[in-house]
Amino acid sequence: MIGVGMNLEQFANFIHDYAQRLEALKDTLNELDNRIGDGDHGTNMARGFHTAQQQLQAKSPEDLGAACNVVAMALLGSVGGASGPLYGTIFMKLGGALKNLAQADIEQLIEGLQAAKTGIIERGKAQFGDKTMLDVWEPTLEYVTAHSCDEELLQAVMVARIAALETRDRVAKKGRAAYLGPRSAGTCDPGSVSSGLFFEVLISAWRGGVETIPWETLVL
Amino acid sequence: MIGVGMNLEQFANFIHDYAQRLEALKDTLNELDNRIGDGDHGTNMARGFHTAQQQLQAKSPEDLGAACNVVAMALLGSVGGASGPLYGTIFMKLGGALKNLAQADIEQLIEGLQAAKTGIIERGKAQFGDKTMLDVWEPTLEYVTAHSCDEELLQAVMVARIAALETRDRVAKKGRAAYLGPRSAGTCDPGSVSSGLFFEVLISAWRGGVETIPWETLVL
Amino acid sequence: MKKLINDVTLYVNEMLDGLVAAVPSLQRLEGTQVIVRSELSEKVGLVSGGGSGHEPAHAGFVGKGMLDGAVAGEVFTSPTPDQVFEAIKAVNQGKGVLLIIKNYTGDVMNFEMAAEMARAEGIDVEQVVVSDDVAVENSTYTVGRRGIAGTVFVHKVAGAAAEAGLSLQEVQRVASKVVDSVRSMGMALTPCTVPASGKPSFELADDEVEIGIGIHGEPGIERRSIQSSAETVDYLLEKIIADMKVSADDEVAIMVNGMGATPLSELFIINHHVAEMTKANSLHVYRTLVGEYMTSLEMSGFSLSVLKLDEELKTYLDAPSAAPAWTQTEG
Amino acid sequence: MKKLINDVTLYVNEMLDGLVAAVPSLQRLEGTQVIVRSELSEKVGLVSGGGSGHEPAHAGFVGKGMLDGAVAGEVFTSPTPDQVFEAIKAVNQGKGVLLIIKNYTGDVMNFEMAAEMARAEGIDVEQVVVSDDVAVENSTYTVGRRGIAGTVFVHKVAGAAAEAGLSLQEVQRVASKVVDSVRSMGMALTPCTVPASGKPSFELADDEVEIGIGIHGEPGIERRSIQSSAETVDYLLEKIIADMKVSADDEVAIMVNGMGATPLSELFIINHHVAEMTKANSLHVYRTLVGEYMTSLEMSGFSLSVLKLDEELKTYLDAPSAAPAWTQTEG
Ligand SMILES: Nc1ncnc2c1ncn2[C@@H]1O[C@H](COP(=O)(O)OP(=O)(O)O)[C@@H](O)[C@H]1O
Ligand SMILES: Nc1ncnc2c1ncn2[C@@H]1O[C@H](COP(=O)(O)OP(=O)(O)O)[C@@H](O)[C@H]1O
Ligand SMILES: [Mg+2]
Ligand SMILES: [Mg+2]
Ligand SMILES: [Mg+2]
Ligand SMILES: [Mg+2]
Repeated sequence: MIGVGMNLEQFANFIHDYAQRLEALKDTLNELDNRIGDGDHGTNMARGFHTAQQQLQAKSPEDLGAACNVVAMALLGSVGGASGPLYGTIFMKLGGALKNLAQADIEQLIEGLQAAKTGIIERGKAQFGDKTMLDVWEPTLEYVTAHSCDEELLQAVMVARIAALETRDRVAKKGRAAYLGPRSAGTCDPGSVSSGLFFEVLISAWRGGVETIPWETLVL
Repeated sequence: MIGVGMNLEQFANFIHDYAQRLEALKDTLNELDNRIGDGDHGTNMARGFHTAQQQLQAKSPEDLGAACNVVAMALLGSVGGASGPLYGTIFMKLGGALKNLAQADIEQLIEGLQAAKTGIIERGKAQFGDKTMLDVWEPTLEYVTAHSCDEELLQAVMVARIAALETRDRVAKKGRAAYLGPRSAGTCDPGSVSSGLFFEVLISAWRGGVETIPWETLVL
Repeated sequence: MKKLINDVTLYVNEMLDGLVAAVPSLQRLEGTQVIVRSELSEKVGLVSGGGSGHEPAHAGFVGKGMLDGAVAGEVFTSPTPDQVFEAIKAVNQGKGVLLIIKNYTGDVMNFEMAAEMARAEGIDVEQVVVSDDVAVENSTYTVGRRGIAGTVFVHKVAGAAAEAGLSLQEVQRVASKVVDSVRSMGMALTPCTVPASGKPSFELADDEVEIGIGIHGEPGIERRSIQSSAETVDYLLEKIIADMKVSADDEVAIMVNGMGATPLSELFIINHHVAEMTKANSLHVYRTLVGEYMTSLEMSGFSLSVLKLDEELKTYLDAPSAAPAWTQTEG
Repeated sequence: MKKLINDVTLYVNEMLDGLVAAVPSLQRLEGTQVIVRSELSEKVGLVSGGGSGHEPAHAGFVGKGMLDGAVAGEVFTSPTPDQVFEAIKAVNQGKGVLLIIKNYTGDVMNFEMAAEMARAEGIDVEQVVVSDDVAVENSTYTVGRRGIAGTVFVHKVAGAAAEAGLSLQEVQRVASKVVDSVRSMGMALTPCTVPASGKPSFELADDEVEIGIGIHGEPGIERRSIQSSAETVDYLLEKIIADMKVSADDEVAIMVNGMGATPLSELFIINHHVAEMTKANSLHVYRTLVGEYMTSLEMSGFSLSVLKLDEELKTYLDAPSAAPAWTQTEG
């Protein structure tokens, strides 16, 4: 199955599955955010992607770019907090790259994800190592860009997973956890975990065959 | 030792001992008041009689009437709550009966206590059985009036003790506990316990030989 | 006991000094626990008070258009007669003084003794006793109802009447009208801890609440499982309205009073349903107060008060007041 | 979780409706979580906001002389850009709009996106970002300090400046001056519980406190044993003053802000010592606010804010405001 990619249906499945997994992981993400932030990251993400999925169903957009925009607007309008503008930006940038496409091949997808990552940096001004979701996006995208053939792609999920878990020992430099200073070390960054899950579900929608990561037991 | 009575020194000892015993019983009285009132009866009484004792020492009044008035004013000025005016009235009435006396015999004392009881009723408008300190004053004075010879007097302590404990099962009709309705049953009335202690310490100052009542274990 | 205090015996003293340090329009009578207006007007004087622990009551309601003096007792303990007497003397401008007393044995006895002292010195003193709490049965065999948050309406209306220049008897008449027209009831999610005792006033399981509480940490008349905000409002409001002579199209004022630890957001959620239910009962809500007016230290819970209005009460309720704890919301 | 609520998903919605039901001078923009003044004046518009759970902030500071609009997010979650945009459009009177933002990544990003939307529609929008919390180290490597209770001083002063007819740039200048001149720090005795999560934001032993907390139930920078009220004040005040350029005889305004569950009596006890210590530091306290201004649901604790004043700031601080949560104490 060379030329793996994504069509509208797969994208809708991706959003649907991500929303469901977020709902299931809500308490865990809240608990992580409780320890080093304000305890709402799970609630925020679940609310946002529930809305996104509903809007996607209601509006049935005609191409991937439009679908991404529907998701972006849903997130911007329902999440708030730090994750709202950040995940909103991700889908806005992705939408720009996938404009008018009914189907995207892997290069197009990676290009879109690169634009999304740049968007995160522009919005949040974080660097790799600041204990934010960028700590997952940076290495995962680097890997995907270098290893975009099908078999290797599966490994990207493992890269994202490790990257999310590696945020545990870091001291936060950006976001709410940064106020804790050294006390922020010892807990995985909630946004990194939701981003790790993002890549898990995304790659599963791309090509299938991804084993479900037991985030709850790994991060708590 | 016929003709038992009380002189100024004995009165001062009475106030001193009562203040000390109240301080020791403070938490117990607070706990009783906590269950059916607002939890301050111990604090109120300890504060009041501590002040009374200090004022008595500072002013060294010349006769029993004046001494009672010093105590009354100290209580009125430092207790507040329901017990302030009530115990204040008790000593004001007692002072009226013992006016200009350096020493009082048992009849004079009983007369003074009768006046004090009438004062409680006038101020508080309670009846016997309303679960107030009157539930102790009423039977104890009745007993003392009928059995004022020395040996029998000792028994008055037992009457007061039983009277205080018998308030436990009553439903309060006056005072803060009355607001609880049926829920006020099951706890001894704190003011009745402080009045029971009053008679114990008073009679001990009169004639000695009174065994210390373990109020704490009896009422909790 | 987890509190931001220093010495429990200095609790009231430091609180009163901290209050007058913040509010220049108030002063503390030296050597007393009495707070009076820095500038008194020539009118009938108004004195209220009670135990401490109900802040902003009572000193927070001292100011032009409300009280002239407030007497603070120890925490949850009514003040002593000599203190009340000092307050009466300080605010008396020759036109007499009205005492606004909440119906508790201690408060009534101590204030009445003070009134006797004042009258003995030739000061004209009258009193009203507030008894708005419908949780407590009112019968000749009992002590009568407690006075709770509805008292603040008495302060406001009587204060405006006095400011308007009414005589002592007239101010007393207006105050009594408020007493007759206001009903309240409260509930608690948690107890509170009196500093001097250091122990919670009662114990509640995680799913239990006390209904019909007083304002001194006393247990209520009933312990129940916690219900939703709306169900709780229904329960209290029904008891309150059943006890009032209100009929369709009557105008009322509402007070949603926090007991100390309830977030203002929850009080607004409560008021959301109160507004719906008063509407459903065809009552016109003329004015609503939401906030902390008569608290029980750090107790979590609230009370509802409903005041039936007429034109006279509306006028006095609307009149401006400079008391720091009175919030004037523009109509 | 013991709360007087109905449906957690309706928390903010019911709160906002309950608020406007009580305060006739405020209205809710239909279909939004935006509260605006019922009557707007022709002047620079002022919009603030943030997550809910800080009541009376921010809607309680909407009124003549303070804010024109406040945007409420979910509990402790900054509002979304579209909501802020609605507020900007509603209060804009052609003279531009100033956004008063507390320094949190989320708040800054969401308000800035809204500003971009508004500018795209030709509305003049400026912003100030409040960062008064000295608990957090300020360096170029970090996100900078948090905005906490000192924000209320910015609302007040900027509001008065706008009411006085100043231009957008001038109002921004005055607001920035307050941002530069105000420092705060807070502490908690207990955590709070966000309704949607249902769990306490942290756990503390009976003798522990968190020092240097934010206003979202976040843990602070340090956990310590509980100390007396006075010792706690000393600790916070020292950090605050060390960070300010104040010298002897400077005039300051003080805010003793309750986090939600701290009895007002304790806040006054705190202020008693604050008054002593400012005096000992030769600072002149021009005005003191004691109460709940910027809360964290039912958290117990407080924050201290010190604002260094000059003649301009004094004038605007003194100007009257009709915002329901602003307490005007007569001088
Ligand atoms: N400046 C930033 N750049 C990138 N990601 C950030 C930044 N600030 C915060 N984040 C991410 O956002 C997450 C928190 O999101 P959330 O809890 O929903 O918002 P809030 O912090 O406003 O409560 C963090 O775990 C982190 O991964
Ligand atoms: N009307 C009354 N007549 C006689 N005694 C009363 C009356 N009301 C209350 N008491 C007594 O006062 C006691 C409570 O005193 P205390 O707790 O000090 O005052 P408060 O009730 O004001 O807190 C009760 O236990 C009761 O014995
Ligand atoms: Mg968060
Ligand atoms: Mg008591
Ligand atoms: Mg008491
Ligand atoms: Mg948040």
